[in-house]
Amino acid sequence: MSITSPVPAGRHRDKVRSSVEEALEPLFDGARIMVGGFGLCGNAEALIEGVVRRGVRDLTLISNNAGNLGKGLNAWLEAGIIRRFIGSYIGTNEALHRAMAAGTLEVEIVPQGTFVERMRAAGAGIPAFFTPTGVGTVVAEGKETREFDGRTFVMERALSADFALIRARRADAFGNARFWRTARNFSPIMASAAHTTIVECDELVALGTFDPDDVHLPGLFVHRVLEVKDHEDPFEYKTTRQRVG
Amino acid sequence: MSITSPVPAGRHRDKVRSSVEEALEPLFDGARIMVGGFGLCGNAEALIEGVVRRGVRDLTLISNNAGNLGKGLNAWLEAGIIRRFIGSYIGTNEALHRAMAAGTLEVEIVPQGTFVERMRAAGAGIPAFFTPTGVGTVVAEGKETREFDGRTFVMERALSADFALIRARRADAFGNARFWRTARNFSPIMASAAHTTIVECDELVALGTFDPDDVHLPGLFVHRVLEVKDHEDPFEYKTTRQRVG
Amino acid sequence: MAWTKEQMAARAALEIAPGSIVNLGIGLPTLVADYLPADLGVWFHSENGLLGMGPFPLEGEEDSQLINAGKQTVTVVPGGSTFDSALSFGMIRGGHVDLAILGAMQVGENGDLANWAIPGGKVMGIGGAMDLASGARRILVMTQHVTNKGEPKLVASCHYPLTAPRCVHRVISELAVIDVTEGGFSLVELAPGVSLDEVRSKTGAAVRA
Amino acid sequence: MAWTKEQMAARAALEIAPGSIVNLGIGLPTLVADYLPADLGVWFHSENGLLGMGPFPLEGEEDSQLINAGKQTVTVVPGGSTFDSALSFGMIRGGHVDLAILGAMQVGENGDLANWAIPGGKVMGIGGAMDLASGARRILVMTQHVTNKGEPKLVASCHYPLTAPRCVHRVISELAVIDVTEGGFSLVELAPGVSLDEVRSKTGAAVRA
Repeated sequence: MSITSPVPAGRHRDKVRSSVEEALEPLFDGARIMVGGFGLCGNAEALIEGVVRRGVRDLTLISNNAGNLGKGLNAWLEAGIIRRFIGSYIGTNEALHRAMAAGTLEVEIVPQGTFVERMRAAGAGIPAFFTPTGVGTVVAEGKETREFDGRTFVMERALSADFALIRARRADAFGNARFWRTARNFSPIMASAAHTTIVECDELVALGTFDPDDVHLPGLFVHRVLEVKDHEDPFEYKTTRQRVG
Repeated sequence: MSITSPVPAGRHRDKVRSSVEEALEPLFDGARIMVGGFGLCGNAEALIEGVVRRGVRDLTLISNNAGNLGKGLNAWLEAGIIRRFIGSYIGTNEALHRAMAAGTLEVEIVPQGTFVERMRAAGAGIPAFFTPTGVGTVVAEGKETREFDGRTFVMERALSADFALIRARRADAFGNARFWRTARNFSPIMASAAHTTIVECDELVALGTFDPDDVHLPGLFVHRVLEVKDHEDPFEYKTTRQRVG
Repeated sequence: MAWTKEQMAARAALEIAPGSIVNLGIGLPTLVADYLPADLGVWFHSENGLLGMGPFPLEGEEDSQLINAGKQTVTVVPGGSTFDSALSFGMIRGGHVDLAILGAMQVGENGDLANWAIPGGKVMGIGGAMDLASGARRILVMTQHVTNKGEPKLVASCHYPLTAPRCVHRVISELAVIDVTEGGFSLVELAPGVSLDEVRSKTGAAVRA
Repeated sequence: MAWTKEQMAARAALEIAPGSIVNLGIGLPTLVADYLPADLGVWFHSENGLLGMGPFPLEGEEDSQLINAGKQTVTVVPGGSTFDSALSFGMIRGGHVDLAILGAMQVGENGDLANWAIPGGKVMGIGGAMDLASGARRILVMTQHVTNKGEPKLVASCHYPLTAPRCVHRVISELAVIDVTEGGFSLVELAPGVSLDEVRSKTGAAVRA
């Protein structure tokens, strides 16, 4: 028997990469890149730094924030490699305010729930959905609105990307990953919405280490895995309470 | 200071119930009830039996299957308490085939992915979404279709319920729950889509037993919790392989 | 005498029903948690993916990966859970959060809320504000009654960009507690020593008493 | 000589790329797993919420809460994971499943698939068939070439209710491997001893060779 149209090998074996450079090899100019994390919490720090060295430009950055306090994704802003930013919050991000003021960056600000739901939709094969968020505000301007059961909703479109750069606490060679506490945030959703998902983990573990019931991100959504043992894990605002007694 | 319009007490304390009867007390005739489980796997067996004794009728049952082999939800069909069934699969369910043939039951068959996505939408405040599933088939008849990026999709509406009856392996007093293996299936999604979610667990554990990262169903989606120590957990098809060597 | 910020927080705490799910906005609303009896059975939701948020950690116990929506280090109480942002905002949009306490730049007498942008000012972003304002079951606003320049924040009609229309149920300022009703602003109570006239003079719309 | 079911399964196994995600439909397609080299790096997805499905369990090791979409007891391989049905169908609809091998009642020469209902027959339900047929990246059909009554299952146009339009890429029957192309059915290979004439006589549409 011969197969006349052999299927190409799938992307779900040999995912482990040994360097940031190797992990980021498929990036290209003009790529749309999702980066997980809420502020500086849960950032893929080594991959973020690596992208600047990689030398790609004209990127669309899709991330809730774009760094802060000169850290994290601020490096991309300072390197001038972002053409467009899609996210939900700017706040005290001076690097972002400067880039916006300089007119070197297009910025699309999206309500945070809509932001993540659009990515979840992309990952789940849903091209569009209706949400109450943003109705009667600038967010709904130019978009289709519609009544269901007497309430008005706005139609939002799926948001996908070429790459997702994800930070996990632990991952295995198939790309199954677990996150720690609130470092999970957008990461598993972005992994589902990107063509190529690259996971940077603190610890690479053997297949079978995770209980099947406790995999936060099934490896099916992951295409490249890199172990990075040391992370800065910066605090954005270190707040404490007094010890009583 | 006085509060002139005091807010009513919330539903998120004192959730633990000590009997099936007490857990099912709020049910009413004509209720829409979601029941978790894939076939007989992951059924809330005690609650399902209890509903028949509870004496409510004209129910809408929303469940992937409606029992099988005379077990599980077959009891509701045999008691004649279901007026309408919304699910995805009938298969060899003779009780359901009989009820359909007798004309005593309205049946709405939905593709399984659309079924769960409609419930997920209800739980997540999304009134409608577009999906490729069912386009060009009877499923899309009478529904709005629409092109996005050159492909046709059908609009589906959210599916909610008055109650969800859910089986978990372990739960705590807030209703945080964990499931075992493929018994998870529709259950956490149904819990989010129902006004009142009642969880039947094999084991009630102390608050704080679960690692925060490993809660499959946050207690926010749960309103009543009941411990039921003994379950039949029937096999639908017990298949095995030969031991080699 | 107008309420201090702490007194405003204590007053807002009385709005929280036992056994409810509450999201506290960044800034002033964050203070409210300190004024809740421990046995109230209230669960704090933080939209970055945390239910059962506890107080700030003790010094030396901070975890950079356990933060609230204001990016401050927090703790998680027994029974708390973490989850991804899609589920977290599903909780909000799906009506599973009973109460959100939010800050405001302007509140309209029809309940419109503006709290994310000032025309001509720096854009700070939207974050979770629009989802909370349109998704939580009840919206309580905590705000100073007037701006730093003395302009009313409770107005006949918001001219700042809206966060969500007709969403605010009640406002707590340093001067008064005011409901948004079909007929506009309606006084619920005055801070001690504050007169209705003072409230009216500092409000940009009629206040029924 | 036509292929046996086992030979069909072995032939279908050759269609599975190393390192791919595969969903096997209920019935005939289930057999395919037995013919895959262990080191192929293939992950089986079962739409009831399991990725990394392993073989049937040994006797005495069955778990009623670990089943496949056919409700048969199965196992989970190291690196496997379980999840809820919303995520499971998100995987399917979102194009994360590389290949689905499905049964068929009819396949149209334009790639239409009918595999869930016969007009006038008992309705068995839809299950995950429509999601798989419209969501998986590649659809391989495994089917007997004709019905029990000898009627062709590969037809010019399906008259049974469709599962999904224009979704089938390739068909493996006991007689042949046939592609669906722009120009209709196109022969890929014949089972040993089966003639093109036999295939053509048992097919309800033209078969290009």
